[in-house]
Amino acid sequence: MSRIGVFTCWCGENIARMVDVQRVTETIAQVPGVRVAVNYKYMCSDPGQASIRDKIVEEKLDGLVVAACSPHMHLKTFRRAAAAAGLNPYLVEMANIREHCSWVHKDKELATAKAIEIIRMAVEKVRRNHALQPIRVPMTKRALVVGGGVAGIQAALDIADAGYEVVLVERDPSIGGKMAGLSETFPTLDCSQCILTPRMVEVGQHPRIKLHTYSEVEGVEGFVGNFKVQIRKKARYVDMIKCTGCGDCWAVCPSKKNLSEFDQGMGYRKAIYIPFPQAVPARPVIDKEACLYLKNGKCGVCAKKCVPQAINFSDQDEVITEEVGAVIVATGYRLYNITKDQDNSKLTGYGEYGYGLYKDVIDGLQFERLASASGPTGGAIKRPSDGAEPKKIVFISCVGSRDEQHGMTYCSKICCMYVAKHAMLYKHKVHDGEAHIFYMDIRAGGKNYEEFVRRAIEQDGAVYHRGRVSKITQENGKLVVRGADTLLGQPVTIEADMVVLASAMRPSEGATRLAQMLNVGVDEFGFLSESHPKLRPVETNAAGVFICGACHAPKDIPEAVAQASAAAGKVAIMFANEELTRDPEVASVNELTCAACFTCVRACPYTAIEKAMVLDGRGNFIKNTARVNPGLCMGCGTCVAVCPSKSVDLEGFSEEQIYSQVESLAL
Amino acid sequence: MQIGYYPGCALHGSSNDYEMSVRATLTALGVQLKELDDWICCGATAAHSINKKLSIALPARNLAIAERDGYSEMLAPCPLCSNELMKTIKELSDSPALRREIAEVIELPIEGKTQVVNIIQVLQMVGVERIREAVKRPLSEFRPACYYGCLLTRPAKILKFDDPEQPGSMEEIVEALGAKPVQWNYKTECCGAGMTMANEDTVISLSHKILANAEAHGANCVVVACPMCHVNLDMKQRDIERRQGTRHQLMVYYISDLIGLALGLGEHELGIDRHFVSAPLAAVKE
Amino acid sequence: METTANLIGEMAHTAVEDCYQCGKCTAGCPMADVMDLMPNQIVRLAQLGEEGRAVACGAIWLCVSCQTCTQRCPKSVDIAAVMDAMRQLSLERGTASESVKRTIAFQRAFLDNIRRNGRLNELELVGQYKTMAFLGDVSVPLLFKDALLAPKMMQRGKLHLIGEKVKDRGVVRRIFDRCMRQE
Amino acid sequence: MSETTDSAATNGFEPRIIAFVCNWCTYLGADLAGTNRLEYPSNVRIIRLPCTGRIDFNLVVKALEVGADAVIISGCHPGDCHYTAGNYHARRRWMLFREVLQTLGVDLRRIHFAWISAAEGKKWAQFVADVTAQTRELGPYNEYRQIIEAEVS
Repeated sequence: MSRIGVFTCWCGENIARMVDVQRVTETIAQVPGVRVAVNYKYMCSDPGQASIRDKIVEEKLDGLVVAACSPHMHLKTFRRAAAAAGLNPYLVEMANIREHCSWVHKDKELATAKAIEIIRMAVEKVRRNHALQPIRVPMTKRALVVGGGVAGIQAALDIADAGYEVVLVERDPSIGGKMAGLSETFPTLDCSQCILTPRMVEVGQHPRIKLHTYSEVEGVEGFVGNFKVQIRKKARYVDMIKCTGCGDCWAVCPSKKNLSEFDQGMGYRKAIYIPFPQAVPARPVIDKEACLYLKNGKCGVCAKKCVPQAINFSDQDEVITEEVGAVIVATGYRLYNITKDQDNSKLTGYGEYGYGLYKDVIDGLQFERLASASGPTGGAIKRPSDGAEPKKIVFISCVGSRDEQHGMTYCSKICCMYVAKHAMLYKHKVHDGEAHIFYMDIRAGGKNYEEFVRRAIEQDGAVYHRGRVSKITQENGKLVVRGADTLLGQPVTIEADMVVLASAMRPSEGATRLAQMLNVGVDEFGFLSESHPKLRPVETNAAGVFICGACHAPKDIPEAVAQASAAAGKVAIMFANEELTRDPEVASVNELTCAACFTCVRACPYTAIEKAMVLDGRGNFIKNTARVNPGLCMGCGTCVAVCPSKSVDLEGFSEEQIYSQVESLAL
Repeated sequence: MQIGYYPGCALHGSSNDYEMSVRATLTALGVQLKELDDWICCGATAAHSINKKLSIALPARNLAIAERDGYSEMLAPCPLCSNELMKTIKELSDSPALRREIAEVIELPIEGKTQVVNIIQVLQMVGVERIREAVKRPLSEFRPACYYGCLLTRPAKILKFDDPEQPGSMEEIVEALGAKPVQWNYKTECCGAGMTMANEDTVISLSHKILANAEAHGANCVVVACPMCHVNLDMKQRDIERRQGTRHQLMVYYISDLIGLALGLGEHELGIDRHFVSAPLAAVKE
Repeated sequence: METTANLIGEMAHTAVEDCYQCGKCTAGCPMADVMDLMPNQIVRLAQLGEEGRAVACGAIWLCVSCQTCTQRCPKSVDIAAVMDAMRQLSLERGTASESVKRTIAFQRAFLDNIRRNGRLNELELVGQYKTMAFLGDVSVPLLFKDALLAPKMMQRGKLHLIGEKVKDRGVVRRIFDRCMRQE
Repeated sequence: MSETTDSAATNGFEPRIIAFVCNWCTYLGADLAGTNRLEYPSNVRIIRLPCTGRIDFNLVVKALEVGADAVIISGCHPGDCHYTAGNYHARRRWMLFREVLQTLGVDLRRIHFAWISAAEGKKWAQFVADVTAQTRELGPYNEYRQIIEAEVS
């Protein structure tokens, strides 16, 4: 470049007071390649920008340095000005002689000398800038939401209401997730289904939401803007179109004694069933493990009974492909399995609590079903063993949480609240009952949360014991709970009729596999990692992939919903543009010199570099190489630094540019 | 199969009935016990209560002898002994410095590479299937409550044997003998072990609870693998009955006793006639 | 600054500072009902470097070392080892309370028995213990509390007048001397 | 401090210091120092990079070559990297590189690593002041030129 313009700003007195702008201008004018050097009171003002535009045209400038404030302040401004005058905006650099010079020095001589060097560096850099065009990636304005719990439902509705198509994939036969099975929700005690089912219906009827229930994501190809997602639709044995959901089939099904997943194994369902009355879609599935016909060809009464002939015993799994531009993961949580059969050898379970051994030791979600009006007991608190009404219940917090020996080190966050809620619900239903809670700390940080817990104690008479429980045994019909009251400094033994364990929240099964498909990181517990803990809480390091709800960390409903809307907002912002435009200051590989060691591939935090092949015109293999996907590169330059053969470079911060900046400082 | 054998003081003292039964049964199963040459006491609770170094040195001396004589595995039927031995192995493997220091103290080189096993682990080596096949007299009338006590499975991090809260290895074995073990709650509760002297009342009530719970769950005998458990449940059973004003009359067998009986060995050679309680098995109420 | 919390922690090779006072050790302790200080309180004192109170209590001598606390501690604190450390410290400082002198006397007698024979000689232990206990009521230890037991044991061949001795008793004595000297 | 800066300019040795800083933390920290008018010695020349992960440590050598008496490398605090992990990469590679420099006989007191966030204008000003003062103590880095000559000959 030989026609560089340098425009030095006084910034009123801010720069001029401490930097001799006149001398600066004269000195810089001498630098080879500098065509014009001028100074002006306010470069960022309209007349200032106008003068820049004019000079660009008059002098046919091919490079621009504005010596003024921080680029974080005005680089965009001046690049726009340049573009307006027909100069490629990426041929503009700024020299920061205000924040980094005039404002921090008191000696005009030194400040002026420094300003000159700062500007010279910028001149040497801009000399080596390239005209760049913003990278445009066409995108499919269609979102995939994985997981049909409350978070997934919220995200899907928000995106659909914003006017974009949504594909919602749910593993179970119905959407609704864990929330659909809850009784009443803290801190307001409103009925969970009453607030959730209307949203479920909305999803089911929304013209822009395509629902795949009883389906799982099996593979993901492509990248931001253009994902191809393989989805396995599990054989349902029921024709969704023909079926009217009348219910004749499950009415006649003879296979009765199948534990209901929805009722947490506390109730039974038929072999052909809908998980719960308000299920969306209101279409049954056949459990092929339980169906007599599918097991041994006998029965088939449901098919005989079905008027529209929707039963199809020869149904097969089907893998379909959906094209989407963005993905939201909302796969939610599962509870720590308190018995010893664990997916993770570290999680040895709680043999001392006898869960699975004593029928009346249950977990939190099971209690929700007992307390739920739609539950197996119709909302009456009856213990599983004999259906008797328990007169004394012990609730135990932190089962699996905050326990490095048997469980997870983290706090599951919601247990303190739902334990208080359980005690409350129980006391509301069983007035002469006793509710005892063993806890370590009460963590009730949230709007109206502390008040809620106090209400459980002060108004409903829940008895809190500060200590863990060591052992539960069963003696003559009672569950003998041996705990401690560390405030009294003594052991406590309570003979209870039922025990409820508040077991830890863990990421749901398969979340890690899904994360791998999407190139999203997971932490040591399998929770998906956000891109930045404070500033990018729903983004991930995989461009176009967002997370919300309990797949990210233990969360209650309000948090999950808020996060879901945030993720949906991010997707809507993305889709609001014609196409994906990305900053062109990204890395690129010199494929001829690339030694194909793929160090960069491993170093890239955005999996933006892939292993590729160089082919000749006829498509014959020449060599392996690394290749940057400009659609994914965020321009951090780590690859440049790690490349042993110096085959990667970064536009805007190229090796050549940086080195010339350093060299310009040579004495 | 040949294996090193560390009897420990109890089995050579007042619990010699346990040794008789271990020897007789294992011999019948084709396991040769090679008693450790000139073994010394493991120090028991007294050592680790009074002097840490001693509580490492005494077991270490035995481990060093085992190493010297080339035993890769060594049976210690007393859980207290095996606990002390295995804790020592852990300490030694954690610190080379300690290894050197202790070697000086015990006048023998020591690495701690001999594996210490309890009686049940030896039976598992023999193989539950082989035991099942060897049964001559199925114990169909036995409804044992398998009692593991504390030190057989705890601390799991060091012993790495069975599940410390819901163990099942003894049940698996007695089932192979044709017995029907009962499901009960006190499998791993402590009987008070050697606390008799300091606080006998507690020991009495703990042991009583254990016997009572076994009966409540339909057991007609108790099976143990620990001399201290046997002392508290068998030898002191009369005392318990007197103090609690109850009547248990519950046979307390060593795990090796039951196998021996099933293999057709006599009560005398198994030392069962040395037990304090001798009562007929209560008829089983189905 | 070297806190005494580390003293117990180091003696017991466990991180007492990790304890968050959940009380599970106390809840599961078979002896807690008769202890004057609860296991979690003893760990707390160790944390605060105030083990002075702990080494004078009776509880540390009631601990049966059944390992239930250590097994179940959610923070992997080896409470049983803390109890051992407290016992050793209370001997070093001679702070053991009257009520436990008997227990200590017995354990010393036990070790002395081992020191001289290499193996336990139960009958001899009784004698030694009696002389060492020097208490008004000499209650017979361990197995023989019930006076009726001893003869029954004899007749069942469970008690031997002449106990076993190891061949190389010299080395046993030297081991004891070397360890005790370290105290 | 202003004293030393001003007077030192006329008499005595004034070190040249080159700083490689990341765009998202330290560069903004330096901006903040400006906005708050926190004065510091004028000896430092800042070169803006997207991330410390971008720093190829040959740049450090280059800087010394062109006559820098000290070099500053500063980026986001661990865990706060705008690009999640760039600063970790930088730190890891720096560990390897410093050994190389040591064997080459480079005086590591001439090279300063720091984590300075966008909120730490004060820390930046102080850091530059300290490095400047320290380098004044050390005097000009002529040894380095000698090393180069040794390498060449």
